Amino acid sequence: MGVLNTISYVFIGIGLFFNLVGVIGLHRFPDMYTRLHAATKCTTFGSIFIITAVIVQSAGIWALEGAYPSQSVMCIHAVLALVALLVTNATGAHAMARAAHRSGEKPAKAVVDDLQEKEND
Amino acid sequence: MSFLITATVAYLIYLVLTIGGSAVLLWNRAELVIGAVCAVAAGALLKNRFIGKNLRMLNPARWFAFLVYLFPFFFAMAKANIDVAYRVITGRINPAIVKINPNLKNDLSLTILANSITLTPGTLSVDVDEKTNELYVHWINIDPKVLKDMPRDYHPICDSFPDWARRIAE
Amino acid sequence: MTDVTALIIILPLAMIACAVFVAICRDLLYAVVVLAVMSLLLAFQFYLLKAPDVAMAEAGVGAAVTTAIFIISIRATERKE
Amino acid sequence: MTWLPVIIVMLVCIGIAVARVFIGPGAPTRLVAFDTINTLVVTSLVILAMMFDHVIFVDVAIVYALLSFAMTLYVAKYIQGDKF
Repeated sequence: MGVLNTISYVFIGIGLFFNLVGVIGLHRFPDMYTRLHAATKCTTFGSIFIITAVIVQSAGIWALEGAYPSQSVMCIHAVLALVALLVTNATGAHAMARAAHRSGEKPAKAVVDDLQEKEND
Repeated sequence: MSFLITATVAYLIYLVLTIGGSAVLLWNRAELVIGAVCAVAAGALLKNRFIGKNLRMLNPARWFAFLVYLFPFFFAMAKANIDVAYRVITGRINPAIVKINPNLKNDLSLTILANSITLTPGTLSVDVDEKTNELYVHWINIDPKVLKDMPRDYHPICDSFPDWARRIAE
Repeated sequence: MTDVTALIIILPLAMIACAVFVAICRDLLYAVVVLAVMSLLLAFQFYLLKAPDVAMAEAGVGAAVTTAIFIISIRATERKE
Repeated sequence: MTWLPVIIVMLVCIGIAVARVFIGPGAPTRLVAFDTINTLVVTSLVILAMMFDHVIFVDVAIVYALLSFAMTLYVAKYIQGDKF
């Protein structure tokens, strides 16, 4: 169990760091698109590591003690929750960005904006 | 045929969700029967929505390519996240929205590419032109070399992801 | 499991702040978004009190159905109060 | 293995994001902050399921991850000005 606990602690440390960075980036960046970068990407990456730590713990208990159905079910359902989180986050970020651009929100400090040029034509 | 595929996929998802319901076997009998009824109902209702005309995703080589694709994808994702964390801490940003043309013809491959771009290197797919299959990408730190010619080079944004998407879904 | 008692005390404070914001906000779209946050924290509170079935019902009703009905009605009427 | 400090740090993250929901200018920023809160809460639910050692709690996380997505899409389509 010692090795598994160490792996879990390392994963949890990485995940909490990225979650904190994502939430702080929500306050540091100037406009909506860059906030979307920080929030969506960093929290998704942190959530991957934290849920992986849960999977490692439950799979370790399942493998070591054996014949313990609740931990096996928890392992499989945590994987499903991770897959649902990844798919919905990517699609939701795309939908939010498109809605913001069509409602007329300009990207701050932008060097070039091809989509605006296309809409002006 | 499309009814059969939809019902099978729905039944597989149901089986994964209800695993371990019984202590003796993996599933007990009532769950199997109810799942079969629900899967037939879902297949009858959604057979025209779930799958299109072509059946090329039934090829297991494409699924194997998708599993192999996860590894370079995860490395690019880790690199991008460290980069974004660096930009959050220092505050150095240089954003832009650029248009790229990845030469994909299929809806599924374009979806895979757009989701990959959203989850990786400081880039975020904002909009798609449905006639020409061009993507509009918001980039947090633009490379000045890309700005020279008008059909933008997509290699700095997404390395070889269009090739992988073409291999998986076309 | 007495450790989570502090969380059970802290979470309602955030919910009260959300409710006050919903009451005084003049723009109804912002009020709907903050109301969704409040129902999300309420589901989390049910979860901490170990009632997962109630939390599941609250998540379904509070996050999906209520917001959809409010957005459709805002669309049919005015956005500003 | 103790999970309580992890939950406390996650709640601090949720509190910072709730502050952005209150002060953020415009509807899209609030929507982004709300989506961040969704992700953090789903992660917290999985951690709490491991902490309480009840399997049914993970199902709430799956249901929530799929339902909050519907709410995000509704508000996004309203901001965009589409018919639905």
